[in-house]
Amino acid sequence: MTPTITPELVHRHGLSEHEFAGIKALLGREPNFTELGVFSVMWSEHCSYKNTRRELKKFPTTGPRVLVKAGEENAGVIDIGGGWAVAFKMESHNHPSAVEPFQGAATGVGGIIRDIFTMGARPVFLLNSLRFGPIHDEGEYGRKNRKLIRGVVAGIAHYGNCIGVPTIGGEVYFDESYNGNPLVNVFCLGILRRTEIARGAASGVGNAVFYVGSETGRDGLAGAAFASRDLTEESRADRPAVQVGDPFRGKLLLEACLELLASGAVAGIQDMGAAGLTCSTCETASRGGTGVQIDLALVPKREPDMSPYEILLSESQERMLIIVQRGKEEQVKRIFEKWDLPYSKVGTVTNDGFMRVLDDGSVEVEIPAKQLADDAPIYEREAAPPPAPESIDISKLELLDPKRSLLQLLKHPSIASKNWIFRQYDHTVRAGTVVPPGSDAAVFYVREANRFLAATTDCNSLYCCLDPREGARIAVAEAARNLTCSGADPLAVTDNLNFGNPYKPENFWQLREAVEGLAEACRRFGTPVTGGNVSLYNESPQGSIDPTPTVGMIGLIEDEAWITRQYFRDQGDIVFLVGEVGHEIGGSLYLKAVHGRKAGAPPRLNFEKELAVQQLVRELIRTGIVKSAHDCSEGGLAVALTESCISGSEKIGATVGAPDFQGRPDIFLFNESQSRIIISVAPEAAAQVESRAEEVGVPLVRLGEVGGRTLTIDAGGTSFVWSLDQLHDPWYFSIVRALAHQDL
Amino acid sequence: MSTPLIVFRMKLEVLVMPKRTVLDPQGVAVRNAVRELGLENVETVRVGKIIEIEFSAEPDEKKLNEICRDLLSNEVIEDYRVVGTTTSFP
Amino acid sequence: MSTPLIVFRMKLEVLVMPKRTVLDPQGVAVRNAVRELGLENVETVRVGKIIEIEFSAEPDEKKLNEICRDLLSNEVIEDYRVVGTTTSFP
Amino acid sequence: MKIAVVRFPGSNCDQDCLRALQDGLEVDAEYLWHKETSAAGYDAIVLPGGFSYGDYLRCGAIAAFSPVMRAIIEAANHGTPVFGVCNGFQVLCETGLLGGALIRNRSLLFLCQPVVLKIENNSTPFTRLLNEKSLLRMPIAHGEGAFYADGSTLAELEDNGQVVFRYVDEHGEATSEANPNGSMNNIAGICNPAGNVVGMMPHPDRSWDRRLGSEDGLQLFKSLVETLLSVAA
Ligand SMILES: Nc1ncnc2c1ncn2[C@@H]1O[C@H](COP(=O)(O)OP(=O)(O)O)[C@@H](O)[C@H]1O
Ligand SMILES: [Mg+2]
Repeated sequence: MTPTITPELVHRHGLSEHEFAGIKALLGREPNFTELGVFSVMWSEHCSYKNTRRELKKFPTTGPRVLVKAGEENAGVIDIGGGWAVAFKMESHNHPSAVEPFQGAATGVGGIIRDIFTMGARPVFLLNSLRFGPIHDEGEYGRKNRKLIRGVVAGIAHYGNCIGVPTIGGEVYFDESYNGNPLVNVFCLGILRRTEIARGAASGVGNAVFYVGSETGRDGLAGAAFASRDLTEESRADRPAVQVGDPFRGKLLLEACLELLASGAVAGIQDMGAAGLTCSTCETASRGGTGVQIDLALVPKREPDMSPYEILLSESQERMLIIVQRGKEEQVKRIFEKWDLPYSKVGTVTNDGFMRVLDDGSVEVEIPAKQLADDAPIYEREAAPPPAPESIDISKLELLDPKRSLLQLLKHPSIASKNWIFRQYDHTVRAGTVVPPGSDAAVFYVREANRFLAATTDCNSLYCCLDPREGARIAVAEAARNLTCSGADPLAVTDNLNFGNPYKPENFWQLREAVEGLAEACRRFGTPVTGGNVSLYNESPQGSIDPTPTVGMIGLIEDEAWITRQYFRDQGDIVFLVGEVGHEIGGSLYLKAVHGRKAGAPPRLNFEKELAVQQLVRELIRTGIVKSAHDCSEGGLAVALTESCISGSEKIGATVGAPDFQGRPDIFLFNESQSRIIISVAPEAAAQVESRAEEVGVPLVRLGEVGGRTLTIDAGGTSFVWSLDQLHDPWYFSIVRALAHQDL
Repeated sequence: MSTPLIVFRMKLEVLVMPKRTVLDPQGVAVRNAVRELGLENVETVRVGKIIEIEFSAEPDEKKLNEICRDLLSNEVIEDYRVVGTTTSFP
Repeated sequence: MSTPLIVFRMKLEVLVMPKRTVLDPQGVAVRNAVRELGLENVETVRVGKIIEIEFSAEPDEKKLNEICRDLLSNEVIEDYRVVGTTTSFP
Repeated sequence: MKIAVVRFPGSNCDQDCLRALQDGLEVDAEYLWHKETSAAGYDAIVLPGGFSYGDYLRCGAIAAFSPVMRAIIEAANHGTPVFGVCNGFQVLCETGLLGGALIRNRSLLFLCQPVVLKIENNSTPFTRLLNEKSLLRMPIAHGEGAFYADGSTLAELEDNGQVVFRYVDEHGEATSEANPNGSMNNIAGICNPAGNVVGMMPHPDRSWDRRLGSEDGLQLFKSLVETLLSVAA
């Protein structure tokens, strides 16, 4: 029995009256139940970006290296020279991970990997950007958050490790605003020859349409619509059947598809991600300027008695749609059989522009594909700034013992070592990881292309909460700075916009501010945005999450000798701060973690200054004199220096200070002013650093010297001494200890 | 001769199985392997967990159920049952 | 009215348990967690597997036993038993 | 001379092993598909790491029954050198070519980290270029790598010198802290009584290239090639 279409049913499908009228006009009739389902997922926020598309247009998307632009295909493609290119993208799996952290995160990894090999690229590494509520708390949320982080990390490890793509970096932050609504953004990069980019178009009328991969079940029914709603207790109850990832099938599918693409038998290829069969059929038809006709009776199914609605909207994992060149069907079948994959010829490419779905011969769905895929209504939501954040009067800020404050900061899980997490990720498979997790950016040797790539993800959402535009600009700058510190030239960006419900004017305002901030910064750094993802409706019972426009950035290191790490290496080396001592304390982690205040204006970014600092550090690295480079971010100078001392395999101390500094020691130690990089060089190279900085007009502070078993910092006349062990213990074990004991 | 000490021992088994509606990739892989090895009549396989628990005193039933639901199984994707011991592993 | 098709279905469960002599870190972790959660009287926990198999025809017994011994369990570390189905998962 | 690198469904270090041989040593090596029923024509066989059959049921259990393994067992019994790395080691234990089993890491977590290994037996085809007691550095990456054997099997392995690699600290001591996963006697790798079949959990296939921070793994592949050359000579 198919339900009759009532206003109530339309509403439950998340479609407005206006949208429903549009559907009727488009079809020239009432849609049936299955068609209503098809529209509801394709016109959901998740698939259509109806509330954000206008904003996304603000990003710079072109550049000399861009081969496939944002929005054209499943992922953007960038030229890295020598005939090689990379496809990369970031995607979120926030809502599924909130409901079932292990499977939610695992299927997120599976999904982004499919997006990359759909482009014809072999996935070579993964990054992940995570946000959780606090994990050290005793209460209800503390327990929940610990369960979430254990599940998410295990899920990412499960999928990535099994499929054999190393997870070489990422970031994790903790803040109350993510209580119960974690963010799980995963990034994948793949390598391909620049002439062999695969397309997701249904080209060639008469070509066969093949379905390959796992059988379709009732999993994740209408997950795209689910992701386009607030996460509430009720939504947890009416959630779709959880999608379970099968990295083993994922691996077979990956190998089979790459073999297939190399065989020249494929006219078009598209993964079935959100909105499964629905999205892949209408999108390929739309891109090809063709139509697609399939028959659901031919679709491999896991469960009996599935309705057309269920089959079309299922989000079962590890499935692909493949358009096969005429005459090559047998060759394609042999490859599927070799890899033991279920497959079926489900339809053909047509010339009438329709997405037509038959149910054992009788027409069930008939919708113009292009309009369905591309003509969802576009909205401009109302935007209004939230109340300005509380300002900070430094003179009224209590001066606490800075010695203790640093230990407190090191113990804060946003700063503490993430070893508990990245040890669970296989980061050495594929024998290419040159700089593993634990330095500013990961560096990977892409053997196929004989190229060194650096990659990072960044976003300080505390800044974004206080000033989304500035926070977004800084996210881009910080990503570029991380790449610079590792010796790379920034190339391009993928982003993941994580925000709350866009119908709340302050959320939409935050989103717009952040997009404009990202766009401006990407222009200034010459790093086009080649793709990304939007995740809205991130709400916990206490309200919206802090705006989190995560930036994933990749860079190229031309010469192996330039690869640079963040930790000090040799006794006697001279430590410089490239940039100024700084003073800005608003939005700092010091204020939040030590004084319990999420307040003030975040630091201001000056592009000229930032570009000059990065330029100088890259240049110095290329002269071969830089032994370590580390950017100053959360926790300021003191935390950055600590990390340079203790994050390498051998700990080494330093004695530093800025003789000219006058003022409060906590400001000196913990301010988060931007455009600062700590480098170390051999004593004989110090003069060269000084004269070069002077020539290009970049401020430089000679901080001191590497060596000894303590970190000793002179902060405005007072000297503070920490033993290396004293620093190492809270930093290294904070997260390990929080998660060591199983709780509910 | 000393009299043997009588020790209270109660054994329970918690059986946890993936829900039928949820994909069980392990079950699929095992089914295929079992078929290859010559049992072609295998239709479906599901792989679950047994958690064998020995108590030295009768456990609190409410608590036990809570633990089964929240710790030993995952209600989003699994069903569980508690049975008195039916197997006799050494 | 059509007569219902009668389909042969036979369900077996293979229960696999780590040997008592083999360290079962998962069992220990679960025991500790269960104790912390308030069931202090837990003495030991072992975590094993249930493999639920449905056949569409009576399986060859010899073959079945072979598969249980060689594939479904590893005699170096595990014991197994085959039982007719005792649980009733949906 | 030709060396086979077996590909099971779910192998994911197949390429790393092949490259270690082809790029690291420039020897003739090629993939051997799991559905093949013969391993003839190969002078040595490498079973790579990964998640054969998704590691479902038990690591290596399903792969142990693949057609190619029947052929490899026969070749091994005739003296062909067989090298199992990580998942390959697990497969070898499951087939019974090697004793013992690999169970869940003591921490219950997957672990990816560098380790130090001590060579305990330098008479296998894979260790003959190394000095006994010399130390090698390479990564591990596994969730089920704790070596287990019952008392008599363990005693036999130790007495026969079948323990090839042990996890040790910087000073070569087999301490409990140096044991990453809870392996009995810190065992990281063993061989069969004849010495031609060797399995190890750590990854020489990820430490054959200077860029990866260690070239120690290359020594093992080099030893194999040396052995094969000396047999041929
Ligand atoms: N934040 C963003 N910035 C830039 N491009 C974006 C962003 N979000 C989505 N896009 C682009 O929009 C297109 C469609 O989104 P996509 O995530 O691919 O949908 P799907 O989930 O179906 O794969 C992609 O090309 C994607 O890169
Ligand atoms: Mg996509």
